Amino acid sequence: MSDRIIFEDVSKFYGEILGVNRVNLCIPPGITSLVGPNGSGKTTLMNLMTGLVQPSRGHIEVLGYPTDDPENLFKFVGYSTQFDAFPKGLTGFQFIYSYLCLSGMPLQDAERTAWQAIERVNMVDAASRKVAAYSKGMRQRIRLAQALAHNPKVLVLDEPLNGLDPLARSEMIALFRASATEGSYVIISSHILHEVDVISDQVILLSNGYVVAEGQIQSVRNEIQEHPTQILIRCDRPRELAAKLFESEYTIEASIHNDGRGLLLKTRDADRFYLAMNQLALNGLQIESIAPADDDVLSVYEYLIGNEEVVR
Amino acid sequence: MAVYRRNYRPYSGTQTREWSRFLVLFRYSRRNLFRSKVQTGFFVLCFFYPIACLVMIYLAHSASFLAKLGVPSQLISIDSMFFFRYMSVQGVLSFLMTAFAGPGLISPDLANGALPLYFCRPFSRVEYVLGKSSVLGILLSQITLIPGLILFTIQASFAGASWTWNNLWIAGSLVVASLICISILSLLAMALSAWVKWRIVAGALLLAVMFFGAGFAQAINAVMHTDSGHFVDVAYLMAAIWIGLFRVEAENSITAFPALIALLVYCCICLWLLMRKVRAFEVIR
Amino acid sequence: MTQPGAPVSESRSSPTGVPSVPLIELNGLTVRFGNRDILRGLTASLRGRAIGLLGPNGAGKSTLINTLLGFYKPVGGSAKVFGQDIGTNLRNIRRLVGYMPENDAFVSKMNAVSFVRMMGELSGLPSRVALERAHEALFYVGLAEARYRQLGTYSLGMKQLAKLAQAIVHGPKLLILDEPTNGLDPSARQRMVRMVREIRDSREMRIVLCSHLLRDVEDTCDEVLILKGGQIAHYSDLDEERRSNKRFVELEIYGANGDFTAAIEKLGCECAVAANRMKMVLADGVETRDIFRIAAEQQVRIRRLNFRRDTLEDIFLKAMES
Amino acid sequence: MTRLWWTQIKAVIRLELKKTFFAKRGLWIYVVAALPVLLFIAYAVAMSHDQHQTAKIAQEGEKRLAYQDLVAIKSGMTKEEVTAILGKPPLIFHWNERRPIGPDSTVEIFHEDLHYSDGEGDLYLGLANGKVVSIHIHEGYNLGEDAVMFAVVQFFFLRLAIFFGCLGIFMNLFRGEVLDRSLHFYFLAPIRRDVLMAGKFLAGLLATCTIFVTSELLQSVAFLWHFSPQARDLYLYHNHGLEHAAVYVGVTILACVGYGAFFLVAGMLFRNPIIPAAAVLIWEGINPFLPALLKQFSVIYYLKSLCPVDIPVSPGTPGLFALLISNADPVSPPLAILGILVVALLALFVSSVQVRRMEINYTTE
Repeated sequence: MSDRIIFEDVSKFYGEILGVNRVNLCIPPGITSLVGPNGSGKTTLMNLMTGLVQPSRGHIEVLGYPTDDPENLFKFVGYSTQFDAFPKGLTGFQFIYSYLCLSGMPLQDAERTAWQAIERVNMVDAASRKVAAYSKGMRQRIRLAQALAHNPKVLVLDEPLNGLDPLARSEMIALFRASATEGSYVIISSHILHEVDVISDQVILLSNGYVVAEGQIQSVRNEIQEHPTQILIRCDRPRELAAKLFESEYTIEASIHNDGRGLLLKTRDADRFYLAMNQLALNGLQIESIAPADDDVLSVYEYLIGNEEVVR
Repeated sequence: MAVYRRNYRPYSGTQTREWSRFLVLFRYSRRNLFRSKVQTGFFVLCFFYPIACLVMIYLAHSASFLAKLGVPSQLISIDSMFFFRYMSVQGVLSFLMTAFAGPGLISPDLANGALPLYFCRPFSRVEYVLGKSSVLGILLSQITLIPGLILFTIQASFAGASWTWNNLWIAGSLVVASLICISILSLLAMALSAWVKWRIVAGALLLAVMFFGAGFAQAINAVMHTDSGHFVDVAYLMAAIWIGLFRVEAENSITAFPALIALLVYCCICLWLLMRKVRAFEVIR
Repeated sequence: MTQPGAPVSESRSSPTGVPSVPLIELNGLTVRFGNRDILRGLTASLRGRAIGLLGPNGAGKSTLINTLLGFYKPVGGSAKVFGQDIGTNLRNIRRLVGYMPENDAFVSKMNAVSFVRMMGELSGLPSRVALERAHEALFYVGLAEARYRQLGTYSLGMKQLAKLAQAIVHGPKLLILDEPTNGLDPSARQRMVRMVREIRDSREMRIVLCSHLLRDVEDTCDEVLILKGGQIAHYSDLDEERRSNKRFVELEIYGANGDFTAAIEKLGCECAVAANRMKMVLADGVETRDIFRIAAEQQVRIRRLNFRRDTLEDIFLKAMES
Repeated sequence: MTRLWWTQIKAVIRLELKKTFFAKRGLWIYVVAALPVLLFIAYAVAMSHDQHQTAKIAQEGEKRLAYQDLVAIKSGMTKEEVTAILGKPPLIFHWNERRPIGPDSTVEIFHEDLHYSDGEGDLYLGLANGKVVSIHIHEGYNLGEDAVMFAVVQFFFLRLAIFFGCLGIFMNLFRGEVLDRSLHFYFLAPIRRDVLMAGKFLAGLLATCTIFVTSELLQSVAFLWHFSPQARDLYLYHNHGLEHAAVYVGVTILACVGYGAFFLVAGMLFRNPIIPAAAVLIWEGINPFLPALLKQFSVIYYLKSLCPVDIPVSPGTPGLFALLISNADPVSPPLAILGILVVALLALFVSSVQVRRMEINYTTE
């Protein structure tokens, strides 16, 4: 009886097409983000861990349960898919309600729980309208409600923020946070890296069906030795600063911004630079901003997966 | 020595005429149609009977040859009955052709939500329908109308002026008959495919409408001891009109005029369906 | 022959690039489905080169766009695009507009070239020109290699690009983008944003962009129109908004203890600390230099220091509260 | 455990019924089911109208007539002789005709049409210049032949309507969901796949049975509407009318079970419903010509065996039916029922295996 989501070198092929290949994962509680280009196997991974597809090879265990046993699995797993379609002719409420009924819940409990779920994604006023008439964001939210409805321990969310407006985004993120701190497993796939940066405890980078990296962003970033840390400094006299910086041996490269008010520094030892920076700042340099340019998911993404063309 | 960056270029050149825009749709849809081998094969198949007719016409006018064969020359007589038979055979073929080619015209556009892309341009719904239906129109007239007229002219050239003069009305009936056939078939096909946005099912539905209509017509007649059941049978109605047009003796319990009215009603229903479905966005309340 | 040039020459006339005739003019525009009012008497005149259309779900963004394109008929009020009324000369407006819808839209049995070409011809290009421009457009959006493949086989991102290509093929004067970066992966998104910015700066096209990703709007647009519940909640010029409060400083510091904060507060700046992040308001007379001095004294490493600008997010949130 | 399953099945059924009964795309099934009913209603109306007419004529005649009076009239009789037998005609038309008898000379002919009735049948007499030239006796509608006709139509209904109805509904259960990309919704619930399938099947069954049984019953009612009570009783109780109706209902249900199971499997195995549908239709079409062993594996074979009135393929029945109602060697009813159930169970077993290894990947059409 493990308390992890475990992939033991799992492969999935659709006919000849590669879904994911030789994946070994052990996902702990907290918010885990799946990041990767389209068709890199994020959705396949999620379908695998919810048993919507079965692996061609290898073995998957979700908190100790096999994935080919929906009756038990979905007692503690909730999955909000990317498929933007619903059973015909249902209202938002009926959608959640009937889902809960399917699990054999007594009707009045189901009704109560459904309303609770709908409140959590605040769709109450729209709940009695047909899903067909919903906007993209509303559909997205009602799907989330369906995944959340039975308070699952494992939440699998495929692009949950897609098509949500900024307010809803922050609400949802708060929601995920909350359930993560309660010790449940939230697995999210997203394309919006600056959000991933903020919300996720650990990331899994996928590319062409392979896991290229997993773990906390910082540690992943530090793993990548070949790329020195980049720091962006905006100040009034960047050339002077550059000249000074070049005196120290940990500076590898420094380039001046086109507007002449910025300096991009590549250094082998960030910490020593920061200390030195304090000194430099003292002698008459007007510093507007300092920011590490590449410690976020975006840069990790670009280093590992690369800014490959959309056309594959 | 120069460096050219490829970037966006505005356009302020000439524009094509407004009225000719629907022909664009016509061209492209037609090209798609004939991409399928089966389609092309079937299209060729549709010309076997006209060729046979051609041969018959030739034989009918080479009495000596017939004599050699020992066939009495009046066996083959090229008259309105001949053209009526031609029309009915080609009519069946063109129906099959419609069931095959028709649904593919509109339903993919609806299924893939392409309509907004058409209608955000200076291009109206009417033009859209016009363009799409013109594909079927031309296709079917290539099967029915054009070969028919060719046969008629050949026959005329063989038979001489007097025959031509006396039988000119046959040409007229040919035109009218095939126009009726074409319009009802293409409208039916398009309306159905716009209604169920799924190509294959639309095709099946077209067949169903025909056969179920025929069956139900018989049921009605059997139960009610009447003949008016045939009004739900499109094929029968068409036949009725043709019989009227070609002035042939064939047993048919409906006269041409009421049949024509019925067909017109069906056409209107189809058009209404079409116009309800062909929109940029369906407003869901 | 039509004259797509007319309103544009006006837009060129003014040196600032802001034309005399407003791009879009709404007065009292009202749209209703059944008994639900989707747009309630919008009144505005938009002049920007790239206008961001923001708002929560169901605020009526898409409805507004569809109404401008004449897909929905307003029950009240009127709207003008390039000074042409959507009621009376819709055809002229459509001649000047390129539209990229939100949901995916394509013709499955066609390859990209003939698809874009057909769309070009439908909006009036002569066949040869259309072919030429179709290729150009596809190159431009970056579907170069894939442009002979059938659209049915395209991935989501590629379909988006194809949609963009068909929207610009006929050289419109106004490009309407409904959620263009929706579902694109990071690299594709960056590319799309870059492209939109290029188009904007090329000054050949005005842009109306409707998106939920504030980051994208901020990167591409110079004006924002924020809708809420079918009404205009806010309309403003982004650059001006950004030129406000310069005194907020955000820090990310390592190796610090209570003393650092204490020292900062001794300077007379009130500050809020969360983990190793720190927000403060510089008291007047205090400069960043002072912060660095304290850092130097206490061997604190400042990983991040910047003046917080009034970002679009704040604007948006403000608009929502109002 | 099983109690949980039952509650789940009930939930599935509730959900499905909402979809099957009120789905726009399911509308045509109602139409198909309603058409024969409308037909028979029309029939009833027309018949009763005619009878009313006949009765009225009989009333207005000055004598009460019997059938033999009507047949007593021979052609060549004068008008006086006719009135002597039948009394003054209640209804009479007359007109003049001038018929050419030479190049330039014509002759005037005085026509009269007389209409008598004995309350059941009608007698139409045509007189020319006072002499009977044409006699046409129109028999009243007798229930016997109409009953056969009724059976024929019902059989036709059974064959086609139920076939296509089940096709529409049961194909939708899984294939339809896949096409709508909404099947995953069910697979995400904590419910065994085969329980889910059972639920869906029962829902489909409920829907089809309700629709078609109602239609059957309405047809019978409409058909018997205009007959006189005693005629009705005769038909119902002495002419096995009632049991026939009952049997038809039973057969309808069995048909739904058989075809339902069949199309459930087909919907899981094939991407395109038309192909299996056509295959089945052909298979059942050629069924009469199949060797006995193969016959066992079709639904219609048993249905035919169950149908009460084996319809005489009289020249009267239209060609289409004649083809449909030919039945070579029937099996005994219990065997037939068993057969259908076996076929159904077989199909259900296959689909339960299939559903357990079904995977969600909606490929773009």
